Amino acid sequence: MIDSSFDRRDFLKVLGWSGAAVALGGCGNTSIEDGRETVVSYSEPADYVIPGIGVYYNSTCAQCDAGCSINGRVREGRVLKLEGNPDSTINRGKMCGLGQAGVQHHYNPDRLREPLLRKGDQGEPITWDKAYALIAEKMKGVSGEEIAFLSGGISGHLKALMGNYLDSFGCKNHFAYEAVAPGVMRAANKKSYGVAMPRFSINKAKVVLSFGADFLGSWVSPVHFSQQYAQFRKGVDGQRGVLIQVESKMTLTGANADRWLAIRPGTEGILALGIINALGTATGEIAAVVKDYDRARVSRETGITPGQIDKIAALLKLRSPSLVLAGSAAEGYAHGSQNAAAINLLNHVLGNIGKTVEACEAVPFPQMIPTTGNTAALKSLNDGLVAGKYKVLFCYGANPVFTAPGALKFKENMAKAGFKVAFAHYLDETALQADLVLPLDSALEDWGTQVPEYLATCAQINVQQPLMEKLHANTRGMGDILLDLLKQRRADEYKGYEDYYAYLRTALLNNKNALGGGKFDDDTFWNETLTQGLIKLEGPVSAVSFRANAVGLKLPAPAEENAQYPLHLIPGVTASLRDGRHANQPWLQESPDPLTTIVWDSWVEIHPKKAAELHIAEGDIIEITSKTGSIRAQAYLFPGIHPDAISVPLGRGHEAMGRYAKGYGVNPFQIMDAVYDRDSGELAMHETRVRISKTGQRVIVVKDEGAAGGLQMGRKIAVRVSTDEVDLSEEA
Amino acid sequence: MSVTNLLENWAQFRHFHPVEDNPHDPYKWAMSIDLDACTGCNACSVACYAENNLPVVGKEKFAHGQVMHWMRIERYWDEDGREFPDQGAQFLPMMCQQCEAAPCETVCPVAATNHTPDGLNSQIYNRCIGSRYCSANCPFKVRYFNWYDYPTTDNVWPAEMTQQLNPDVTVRGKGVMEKCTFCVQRISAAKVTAKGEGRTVREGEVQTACQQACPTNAISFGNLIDPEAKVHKQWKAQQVELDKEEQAKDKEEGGSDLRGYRIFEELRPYPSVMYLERVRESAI
Amino acid sequence: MGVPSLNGRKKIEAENNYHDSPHKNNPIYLFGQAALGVACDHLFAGGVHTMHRSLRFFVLLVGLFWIVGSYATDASQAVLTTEDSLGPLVEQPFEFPHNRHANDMQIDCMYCHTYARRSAVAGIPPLQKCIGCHQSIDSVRETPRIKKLFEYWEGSEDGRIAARTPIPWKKVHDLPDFVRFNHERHIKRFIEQQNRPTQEACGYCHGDVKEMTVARRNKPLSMGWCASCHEKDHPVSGEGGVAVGNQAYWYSFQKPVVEAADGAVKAKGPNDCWQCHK
Amino acid sequence: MEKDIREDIAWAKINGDVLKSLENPRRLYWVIVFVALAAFGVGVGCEIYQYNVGMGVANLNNPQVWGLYIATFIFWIGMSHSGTLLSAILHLMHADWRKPIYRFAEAMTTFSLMTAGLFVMVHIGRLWQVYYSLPYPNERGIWPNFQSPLLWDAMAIFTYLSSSIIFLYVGMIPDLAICRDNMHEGWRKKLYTLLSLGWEGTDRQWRNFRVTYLTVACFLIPLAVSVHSIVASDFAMSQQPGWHVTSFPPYFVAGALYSGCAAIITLFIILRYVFKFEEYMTLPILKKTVRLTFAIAMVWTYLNAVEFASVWYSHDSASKDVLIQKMTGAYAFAWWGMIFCGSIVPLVLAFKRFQTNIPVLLVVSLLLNLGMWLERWMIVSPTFSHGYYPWTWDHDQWPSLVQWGMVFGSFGWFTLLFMVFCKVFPSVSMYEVKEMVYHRSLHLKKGHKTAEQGAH
Repeated sequence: MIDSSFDRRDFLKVLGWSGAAVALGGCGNTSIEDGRETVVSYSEPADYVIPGIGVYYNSTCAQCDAGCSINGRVREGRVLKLEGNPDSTINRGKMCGLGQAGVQHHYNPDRLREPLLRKGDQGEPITWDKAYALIAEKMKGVSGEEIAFLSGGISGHLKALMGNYLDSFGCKNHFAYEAVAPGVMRAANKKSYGVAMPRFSINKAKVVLSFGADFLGSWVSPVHFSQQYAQFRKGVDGQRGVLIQVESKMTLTGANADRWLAIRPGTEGILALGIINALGTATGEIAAVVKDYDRARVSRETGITPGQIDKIAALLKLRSPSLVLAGSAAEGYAHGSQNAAAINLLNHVLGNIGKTVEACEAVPFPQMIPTTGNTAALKSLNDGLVAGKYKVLFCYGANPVFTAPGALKFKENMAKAGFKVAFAHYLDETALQADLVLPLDSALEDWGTQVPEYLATCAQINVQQPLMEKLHANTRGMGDILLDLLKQRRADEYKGYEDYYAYLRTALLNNKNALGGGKFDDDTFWNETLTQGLIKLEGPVSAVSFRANAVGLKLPAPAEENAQYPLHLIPGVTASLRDGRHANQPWLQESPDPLTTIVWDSWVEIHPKKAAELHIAEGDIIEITSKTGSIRAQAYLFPGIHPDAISVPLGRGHEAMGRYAKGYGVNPFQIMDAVYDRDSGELAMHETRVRISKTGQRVIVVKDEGAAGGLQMGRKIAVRVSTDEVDLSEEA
Repeated sequence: MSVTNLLENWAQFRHFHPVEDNPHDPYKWAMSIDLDACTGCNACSVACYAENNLPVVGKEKFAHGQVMHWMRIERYWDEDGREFPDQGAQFLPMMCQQCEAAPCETVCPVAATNHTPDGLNSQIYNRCIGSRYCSANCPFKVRYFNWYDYPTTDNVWPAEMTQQLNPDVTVRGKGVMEKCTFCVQRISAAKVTAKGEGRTVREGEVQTACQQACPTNAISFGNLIDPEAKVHKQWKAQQVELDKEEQAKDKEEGGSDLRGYRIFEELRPYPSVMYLERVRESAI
Repeated sequence: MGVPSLNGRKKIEAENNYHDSPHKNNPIYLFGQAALGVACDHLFAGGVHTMHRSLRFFVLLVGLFWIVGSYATDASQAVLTTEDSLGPLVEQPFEFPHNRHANDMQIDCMYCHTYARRSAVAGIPPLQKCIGCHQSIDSVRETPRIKKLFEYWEGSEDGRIAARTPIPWKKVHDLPDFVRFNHERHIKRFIEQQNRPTQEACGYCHGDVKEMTVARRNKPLSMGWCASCHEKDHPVSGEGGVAVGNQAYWYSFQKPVVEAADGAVKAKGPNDCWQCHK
Repeated sequence: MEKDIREDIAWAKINGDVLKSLENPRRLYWVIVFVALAAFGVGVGCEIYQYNVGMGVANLNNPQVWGLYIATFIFWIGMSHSGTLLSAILHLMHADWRKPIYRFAEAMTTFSLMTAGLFVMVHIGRLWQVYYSLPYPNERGIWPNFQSPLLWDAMAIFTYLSSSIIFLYVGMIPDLAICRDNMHEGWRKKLYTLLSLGWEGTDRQWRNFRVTYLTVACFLIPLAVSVHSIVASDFAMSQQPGWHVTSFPPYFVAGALYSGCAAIITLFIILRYVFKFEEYMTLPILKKTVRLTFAIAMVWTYLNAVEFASVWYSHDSASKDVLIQKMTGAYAFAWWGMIFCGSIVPLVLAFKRFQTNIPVLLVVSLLLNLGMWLERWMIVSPTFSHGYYPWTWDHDQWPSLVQWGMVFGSFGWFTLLFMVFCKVFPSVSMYEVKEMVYHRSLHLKKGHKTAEQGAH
């Protein structure tokens, strides 16, 4: 019997470039092209492999941590396009733009091709054996405390392997860092609900009150929430869901709200308490907490009119269940935890807990449960580096040199580490600082398992498998590398595994019964798993109940005027670029930002009123100065932002990484102050205060929006009606 | 036959769209897009790049308005001068409307764009000479011209990226007009399969790339004359008729609680794409 | 020069004193005069009828253009049905003898070209296929071609060819990239529905392969050539869409079929550019 | 009033003067030819660049897909009309003052058509496939699209070009004979000998000649009108705001005659000086031309007003927007420039003292042509940058240097052809001038007679 993996490999072998290469000839002059192009056939194809017919393989999207299952179209051994995998409860066959661009990560011309060793400021190609030898040598006699491993959020078997590798040194310094992560919310939720990430059932809510949670764009699991949003709009038992978004800078979600409210930055919690007060249903200590938050004060402090507060309260009373979400905009302050707590309290008062904020299952394998990335980790790592604690620093799945707030001076501190190893796809800012750079396989040519942090309806383990053979002979999967490194330490334990593939296969097959494959023999189960692309499980359900006592919940008064730095800097998290790790994918650079339609560059969102005060026009190059530093970017007059705030999108402004990323836009991380949330120690992303000044230069803003500036000029193009004008009943 | 053909059968050559006397049969591909569901996330647009070998033109050319996105998401603001757009923005996915009486078809000097029996507005790249009259006459401006030879332009398709190109779709060279095709490569694949099994294409067999990607299912695509098709049902529910330039909705009495409309109906291109108005809550 | 007179023509003659001008015997001049002479007899005959004559002359010209034009366009139909046009001789890794397999051995085309009936592209038989048989045919095992074949399977001694290397055949029948041709459909129609012999059906486009060693194109594979078949015996059924209201055949030279039954007008052949163009 | 021409010019002198123009023009001639050559070179350079790199270098974009190429194309087509007006229409009207100037006017027609033709080529995205647009028997078995105004254009222009060449040639035969007879041996003599088809000026030949000439003239006039109407229908037949106007064809024709007459004035002045034609291209003739121009200018102004009014009072808000944007938007300078040059400047021509003032007329005529060129641009571009669909309204509608270079080059090409023609062929019709002089003198005699009778 042929080893099933073998004919897979053969199948994945790339056929002649025929299709594409010649297609580039395009529709030039018409001619029959006999004998110009080579058609390479298979040598031993599996019988289901037919040239000219696409075969679909399931895997897992690695563009973000949401864990959408994908379905790659493979033809002649080349993966052409990614679709969503309908079996996944997370994305149900759908996909976002970021995910679509995954193929461009795989085929990216700027990917690293071989291990590089630092020689001066040059990287010199070396063999893997030398690289491994070097690592072994450097690790000799290094104690666990002197090793630091920085990674992004990590889960599945990779997490297990990494854990074991660090164990082998008795090292505890694993820092899971995500520059853009709902860290504060996790902490606050843990406090109030006992669960860091409960299940938010938008589709069951009749009203969603979101404090800056961009769940359609970039928050937690956007594709999943978008689907829920669609159901929510179609209506919960016949009643169309109402979305109210409260935030200082309009996000994609805000742009889709029935009512978008521009709130003074940082006063989200106050409004939440104000609404509880206005609801008037609260009793006991809660009532005590909110009693001084009468609408007059709240309105004064938040800038939301009393009328609006009443309307919201009324609507929430009227339509139940509802759902209140605390997003990054609410969290991003020194008092972020209190904001989140206040918002969770509102959920409690509205009785949503158990209805729309639900218990969720967990994957029954603790060692595979995701270690979610946060920004507190970065701080502790940075402190360690400052103290010069680390002799060896590993860096995987994160680009701290790019994403660390300028105030941390991470780049300089990183230099203090003795030997720096970066596992990278591109020669990005961090890799450039490393002494040894190891090139990784792309997600479409690597094996792996992944457990999403946010589980939709059931626990599930996502399987990642190659959709085509390696593009570059000399790259390796992170799993393979860790395995090889482990072999250096615990040879006897791991020598049995030829490669990460073998390791995974054995690992999964060992738990066959637990994974619900009891009735299958190994090969069947394995092939079944690969075909599915994911394993659905029954997991332990961690109950959600409101347990925080409201007492001690106090909110600071809104930040007072700062004469020197009058404006709040709001880092914009866009759905396509996020923290910028995928900035080198041209589709993402060229797909216009949904709200400003700007491409290939950064911009400063500023409210027209403010702009008028400062005589700023669209395209003016603005200098933004904070305590930490200053950047320059083009101004874009944007009505969806609070006049006291400006916003610059994250993700652009790379100084390295590749031809599509380098030199496009600016990087607002550079001017961020290092302010932390008091309770959770997370970085307070919204606390940076800035002043702006015109530089006198002006450019033409490169955007899709035409000269009409997004007005319809009285033509009937995109039409909107209010609910009382339409009858939605017969549509459902 | 030729010249005589032209003379003798002139009456048949002259034709009108939409054709009441011989309706499309058995296919009429159409779309309906629910603007209330559309969140403007751009997934459809990127999916289109992936499926149809669209070139990434880069910042310079984008600045000159030479971008090639077949599917573009438009973002509109309210025209009342309020301080904040407190009802959010309005998003509109705009692609070739596959008009039944397409203004582009009649003006092309070489007949490179014309109407197919299943109601698509075909664009034949290798026949196109690049007079750009079609684009000039398109009310929606959804036709995109290859201002440069993108296959040979730097950093559009570096060697590695050529492997991602979809072999079912021509890569367009310099001087050719192109536009959304309703993913015709998928349609004809499905038709071949169906024909092989001696049946017609069923609902759900063909999905356009944008529809497939759309996380909120805002886009539905299908065969308008197939009673099973979602598109058919939606058009019916909204009482929008392909070959009318005035719909029930536009009538004073009754129609007002419908949401379906087609853009520039008054110009009589009879688009094959129906939009459903965006709805916003009046209680808040 | 001479005295001004009032007679314009005389004056000019006097001016130009034709009669003793030296160019009388200049050939170009004579030619010129001849040319004019010809025209004169038709046109410049003078008198009252001139107008009509000249008009008649124009009508004559226009008519001539029309006739020539329409004849030419009709004649061009002949081009469409060109039988043969030999393609270039394509250099292959080694000379595969189609004649041995298809003719002497009488192997069905689709035994090797197995993808043709299942896919748009016919593909190339996998190496496995060749080896599968030739492993057990010792008679020819040592012939150079088979040796070469096995080099691809087992790898060559000099190691230039690794084991299991697919043979880099060159494409012989290669349509332009904007054309969509579907083998499956044609095989279904001719072989499965009409039960034509495989070699005949494939031969329509690939010629008489069983007479060739290395395959060589001997049909034009041009649009007109494709259409010539489709238009000849392929009236589009209702299934293919109603012709009227579809522009495509409007541009075609072909006369549409009028079905006696319902008088409905159907196009001939593919009446949708997108059926073959992508 | 002053005479159009002295009736006592000896015919020998007429021949002599005109034939001299083939030999020794003033130095300015060579300057002009050189400049024209340079300009044409620039144009060619731009085209080579654009052909190789792509239309993008012209900074055309979506929606601005046409730009200056089409605008200038219409301009040249328009330019061609007045030639026909002078040579054919006035011929039928027996306005004999046209005689000294119609020849170069007709030449102008032919060459500006040739120039216009170039722009079709320059504009096409895939020049190498342009033959697809011809209805020729082809192996694919398909026709071009007979519905497309562009196709009508191609045919109309081709017909017009060929017939005006015939007209120009036929009209020259007697003069060619004269050249033949008076030219010393050499390539020129051979050329004239061949072209003059053995003309001897017999009665029979003259009769036939006149009839033929008349016929072609009759054939040409409806053609001229139709050609520009068809060019107009490129726009009128389309659906775009600002184009979809019924009055476009007459409007275009008027504009065409207008720019043509202006051009004739310019060339009149130049030729008059360069080839020393002071005696034939006299100021009174110039004055008549100027008056004609003035009349046409007013007609054009009127039709302009009609067009604006019809847009303004229509319910078509889109085209109204376009009009408003032309007046107030980014194009305002060009649009008002057109109004100024097209409708205000010609008022100068109303004053007698300017009607014969060469420097003023030179400037004015150039301004008029500038105005007419702007008009064409204002027809083409604003509709693109401000069409039906607000989202695609253009913020980058300005032509690149490549486009300007090509426009520049086209003037070079035209001037080059024209100047070479005037050097090689008699640009003043000798035999017709003689007739003119002859008739005038007859008339004069009659005048004397009556005077004498009066004395008795």
